[in-house]
Amino acid sequence: MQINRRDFVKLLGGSLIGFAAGGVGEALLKIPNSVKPILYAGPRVETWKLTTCTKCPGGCGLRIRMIDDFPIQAFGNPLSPINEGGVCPIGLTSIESLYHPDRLTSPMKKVNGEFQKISYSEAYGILSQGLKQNMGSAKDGKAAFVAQTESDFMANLIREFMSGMGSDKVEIDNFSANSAMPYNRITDGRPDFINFGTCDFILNFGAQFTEISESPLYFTRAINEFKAKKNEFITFSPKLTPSAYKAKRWIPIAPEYYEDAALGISYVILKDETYDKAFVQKQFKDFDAFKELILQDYSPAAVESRTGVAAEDIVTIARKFSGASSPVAYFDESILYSSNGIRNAFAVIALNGLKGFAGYGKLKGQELPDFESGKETDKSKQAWNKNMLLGDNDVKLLMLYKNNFLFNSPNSEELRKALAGIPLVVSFSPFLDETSELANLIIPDHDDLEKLDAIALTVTGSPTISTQQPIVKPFYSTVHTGDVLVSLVGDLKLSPKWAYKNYEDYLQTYLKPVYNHGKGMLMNQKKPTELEKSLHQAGWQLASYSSFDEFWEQMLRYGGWWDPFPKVSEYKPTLTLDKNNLIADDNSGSQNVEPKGDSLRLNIFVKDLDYKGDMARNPVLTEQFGLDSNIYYDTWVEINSATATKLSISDRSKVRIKTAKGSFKAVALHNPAVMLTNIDVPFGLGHTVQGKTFGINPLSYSDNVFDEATGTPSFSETIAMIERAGDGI
Amino acid sequence: MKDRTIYIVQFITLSFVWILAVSITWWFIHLVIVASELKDAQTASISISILAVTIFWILAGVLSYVFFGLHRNAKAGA
Amino acid sequence: MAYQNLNDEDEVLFKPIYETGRGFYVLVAILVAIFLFGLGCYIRQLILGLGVTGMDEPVTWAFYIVDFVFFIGISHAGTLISAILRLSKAEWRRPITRMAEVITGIVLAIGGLHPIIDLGRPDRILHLFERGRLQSPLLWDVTSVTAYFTASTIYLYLPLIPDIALLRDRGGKLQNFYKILAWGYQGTAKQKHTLERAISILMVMVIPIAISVHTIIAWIFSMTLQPGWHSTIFGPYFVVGAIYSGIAALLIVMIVFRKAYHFEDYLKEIHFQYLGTLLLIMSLLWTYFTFAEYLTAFYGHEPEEMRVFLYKFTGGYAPFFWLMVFCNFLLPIIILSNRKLKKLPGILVASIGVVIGMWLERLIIVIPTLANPRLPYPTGIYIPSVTEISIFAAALSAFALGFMGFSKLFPLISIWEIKEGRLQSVHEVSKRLREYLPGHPEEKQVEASVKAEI
Amino acid sequence: MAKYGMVIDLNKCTSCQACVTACKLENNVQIVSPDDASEGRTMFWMKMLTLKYEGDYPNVKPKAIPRNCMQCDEPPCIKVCPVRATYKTEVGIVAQIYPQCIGCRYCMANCPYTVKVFNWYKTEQPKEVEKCDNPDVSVRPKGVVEKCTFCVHRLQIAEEKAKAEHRKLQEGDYVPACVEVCPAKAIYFGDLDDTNSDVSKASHDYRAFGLLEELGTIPKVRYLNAIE
Repeated sequence: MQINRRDFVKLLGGSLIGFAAGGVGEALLKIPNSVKPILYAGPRVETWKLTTCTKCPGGCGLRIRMIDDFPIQAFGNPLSPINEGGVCPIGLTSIESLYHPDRLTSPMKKVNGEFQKISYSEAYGILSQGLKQNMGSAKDGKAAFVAQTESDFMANLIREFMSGMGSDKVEIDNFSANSAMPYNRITDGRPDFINFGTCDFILNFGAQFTEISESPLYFTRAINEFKAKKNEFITFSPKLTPSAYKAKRWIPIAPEYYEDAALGISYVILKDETYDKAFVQKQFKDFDAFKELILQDYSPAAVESRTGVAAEDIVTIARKFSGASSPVAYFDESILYSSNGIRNAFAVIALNGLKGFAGYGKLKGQELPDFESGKETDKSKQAWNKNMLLGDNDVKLLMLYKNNFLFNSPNSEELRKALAGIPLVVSFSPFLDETSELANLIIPDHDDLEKLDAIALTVTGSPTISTQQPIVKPFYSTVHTGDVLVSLVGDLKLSPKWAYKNYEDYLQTYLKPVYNHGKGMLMNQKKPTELEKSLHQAGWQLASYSSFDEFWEQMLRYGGWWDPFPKVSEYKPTLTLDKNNLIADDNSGSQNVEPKGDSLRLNIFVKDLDYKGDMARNPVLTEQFGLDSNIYYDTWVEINSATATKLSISDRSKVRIKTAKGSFKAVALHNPAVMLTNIDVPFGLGHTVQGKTFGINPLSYSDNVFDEATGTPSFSETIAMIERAGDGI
Repeated sequence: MKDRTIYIVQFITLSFVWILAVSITWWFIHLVIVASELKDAQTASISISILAVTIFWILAGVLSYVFFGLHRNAKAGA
Repeated sequence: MAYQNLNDEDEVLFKPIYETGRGFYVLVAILVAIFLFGLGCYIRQLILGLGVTGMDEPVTWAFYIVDFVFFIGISHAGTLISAILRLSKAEWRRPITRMAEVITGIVLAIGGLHPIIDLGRPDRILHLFERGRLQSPLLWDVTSVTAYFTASTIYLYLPLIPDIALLRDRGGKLQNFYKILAWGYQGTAKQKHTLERAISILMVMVIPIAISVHTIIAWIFSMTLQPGWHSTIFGPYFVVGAIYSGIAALLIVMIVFRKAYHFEDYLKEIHFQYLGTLLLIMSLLWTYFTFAEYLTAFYGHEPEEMRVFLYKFTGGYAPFFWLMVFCNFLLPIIILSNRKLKKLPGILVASIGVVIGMWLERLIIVIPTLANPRLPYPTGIYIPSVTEISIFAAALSAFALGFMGFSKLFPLISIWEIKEGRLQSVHEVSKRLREYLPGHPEEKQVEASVKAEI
Repeated sequence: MAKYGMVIDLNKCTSCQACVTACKLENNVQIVSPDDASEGRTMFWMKMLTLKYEGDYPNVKPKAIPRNCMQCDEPPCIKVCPVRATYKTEVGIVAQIYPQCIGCRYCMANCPYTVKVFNWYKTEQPKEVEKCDNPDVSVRPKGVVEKCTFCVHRLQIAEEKAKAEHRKLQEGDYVPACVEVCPAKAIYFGDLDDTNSDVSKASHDYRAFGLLEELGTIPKVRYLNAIE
């Protein structure tokens, strides 16, 4: 073939065009690598699934948006009676832990200080071997269990498991159980809910209703409804939290003095004789001694001199309290965060007692699972807590479930040593944290989206059981801790009548009574109408299921069950309070410390974004943590502008804070709402594992002060000095 | 270089100014059309364009005036 | 080709074009190094994004915009001053105008690039042409800077033609280059007339364009709603500042090149005295504007305005503000109103002070407003990064390089204008002066006094 | 045409910041590196902002507002944009065109509310967040300005859905993510021109105010003062 010049040019031109087109085409169609997996992942089918958030005791319904069966977003379930479609930052980000690169993917054993992956059967073997060796009788418990779970069912399982192991060394950090503890000590149980609808005056002792409470989402709505009726609430707290500034008034006070404030108010009520005399005579054990004690020690003037709360304010508040038709003094777990926490709670209960517990409701006539059995056992004797690991040489096996107490407790150094002395430490945490890092064996739990659980809640006044269904199949070789415990009880024959196959089975037996009594409804329809209400009262069933299996299947699918029309009766408990409950034991000694001179009180505050101390794993929340202060990924210290001026500390300058345990640097922030005697440091930063080390954990600089009864650390009884940090930023 | 080449090069350089002026005019017309599409302030757009376009045309004109003036009035034979 | 001494009267003006010392090369090497470092920093910024700068929120405009305003301000040195001096027939302008015009050309090119350096997406610059919106002050700015650049380049070029012709006629290096640029100029009377006419048209045109450029830059700020920017006097205030910094920059350049190229005979003490007086006047004018600007803000006492005001007077930017007041007000007034200090070294110090002070003024206008948004966001203090500083240094060295490069191609002092002055002006001025005066003084008497003046 | 607006009831708002999180996740807003964050380059389309502290200690109260883009009816940002990378849609939403933006940041300088944020670097989300990226919203490239768009992609989805169901868009079909998740139901959203809508009624409440209204920007996000 002969190619002449013309052809050659044509050929050249053609190939050039082809080349150009190819190149350009490729450039046009070039898809960045970051987009490719999204584009080619699948048919992109959008589905929604309902489940429950178990990150806090609130039990909000979640609506999970899934693309090709992978969860990508979480929203609130509008049909859930608890959150009615709303959801908090923690709930919104709750799916991110599923994809977290730091998740533990399989059971691990520590060999020569290094973790080695092992099979589940091997891990199970080691654990059951250890348990066999450490079974014991009630008193010299060789096994201990420290857990943190908001699911009462899981908590109960752990208690049953441990009682089978013959040990009562169980601590379960559970917001509602902790709040109930003081009631269990001096009354016949706790009221199941507060009827905000009938209350007309609330005295709030340190509770962070809308942020950290038994159900922040429910309380947010309840407080707004309460305020919409022009009712007042007053908050006593060491920091101006949202619950304090949403209140009519904020009374700044250190947590140790809640007791004094409550009893000071009682003093005025007793003097005015405006208390509920009939109730007091009948239900108050040894009322006269109580009255004598109050009148002796808690005059408003005396309270003012101790606490700094103006006597005038105490008198006004007391008169408002006694004048209201159904007032309530409210507290929750946070009242325990001080050396006299339990006495604080007793004082508040006593104050309520003076008004006959008006405003409280108690659910009656419900065939609900008996969640209280575990708590009842704490009633008479001292509950065990993790601080008792110190100096306890009996414990040979410690089990940990999601409780990162080496981060959440000021005595972490001592606890760390105690842990080192325990031959077998088993962790069920799905992540490596400060505490599980020290374990010898880790059997990681599923992520929340992979597991089955349920949360029972009565705080709204409508008993609710929110169920968490497995949204996705487990990504890794993790095991549901409930399943492990259920099969351990069976295999080791820890309980004589044990017939459960797995955790699902265990849950179902608890929920059968709910099905059997036929009341309530699933979360698959809107709030019942008046017609439906009357039908229901006439004996009709709201529910749409006809067998337990159907009930169970639908319950998982719709995210739970609730009873919109519970039988409610007024709660009039018997108070076994005597004056000894309100006086500190001499040997424990009143820890009340007052800053003198230039020293200030180091008040550690907990933000709603991180009330469990595990926020650092969550990049979204960690960033948002600094939004208020505009100090990101670092610790700041809030100081009252007046105090700061006195100490010549300028806004946003570096300061050094010195406590008995050492000193740390932070950025000072002026804030007109900080107590004059306080410096406020946020809790949540300063992790040493999880790869995200920024900021300071203020607890490691605070004194080892605990509530003597519950072992809850005090967050505000450390004296600190603050000074300008000379050597720059 | 030959005088002829030099003249051509000079002429090309000069024509750049005209290209600039013409393209700026064209650009401004385009911008005014865009402004009307986007419902922007019309009077402002038009008055700015008129001002700018005039300036560039005058500049190009002055330069051409000099160019041709210099060449026309050169000494013969130089 | 080596330098030939043709024993021209103004031989010293030709000399730098043909003779280059070793110091020159050393300096060029240093400047090129600085420039390349800056260029490298910019390329890094292109690749990584604007994150490499020290800008943050809310200080989203910082060094680059400050430098932009500053450089465009300096550019008023030239064309505007030379046009005004030419228009007012100030005879002492002759050795000055060229340098002034060169400053304008180079600095405009550098300054005009700064907004592009500041862009987050310089690759999308064509969007300005495709979907530009004339109602945005940024487009006004693009237009006016382009127009000013074109006009001032032409205004630099036209008076250069006779000098290029001189260079062409001397023979030697770059024959063809000069031949092309000379446009066939031979100095005939008609050619001269054509040229002069064109120059006088441009002279008139350039003044409003120059004023509009800086007014529009001021409007970029004052068209916003931000406290400290939203001010009616910003246009004239910026223009005054621009001329002020321009004169200072011109003085520095003149003093430096007088020393380097031995122009002592051309740039005499009297030129510096005159320009120094002009600098003093501009200093007072600038002070007046500054005072008026801040007094109204202070007297009005709007909370948002006051936040910016106090940030400048007592807050984070107080050191810069008071340094600016010192550099722009106290220093030039002390030096320039004192007969003993108003000598070359004094004028140099004052000029450098003014240039620094004017840069600070731009800084103080741009950043405190952004650092104090209307809503109470917590903000820190803006600290420039290495990238921004080195790009600024690169811009300065590019300016120096450009100027030095120009001096190696063309005479820095307009030779034909000097010659013209020597041949015609003495006579012309004496004639003109006679016309000013009452009665009919003797010609010789006036000529003597004119000579004394020049 | 509807004119979408928002009213935030500060009496109900508890500063829980759920809107902040929801916005961040819904719109794939970048989580910047700790270094960048300390330089003040965090990106929040919705932000909690403490305007001031009212009263003297101890009777002191912060006035905190959730602050997103005010979606001004007379937006200063649009006026100055040289390339029309920001414009007002026919339903009144001030939208951004990311591929058009040249990154001059003039709009940021002219926004009296300082709501716009800039992509200083290329977006690199942490892995666990990236997996949860919302596929409805593009991830912005480096060097462009972004801000709250009233979740305009939700409007598109709602419109398409309504069209497929042969009906008109109803109130509640389209709400931004922050409105959907608000635990206190403190955010009203809807058509301001529809006199029957909750949002329109709320915007005429005696407690209603707009942020920096005096500038004449006519913000379509309004607030209801807390009742004292």
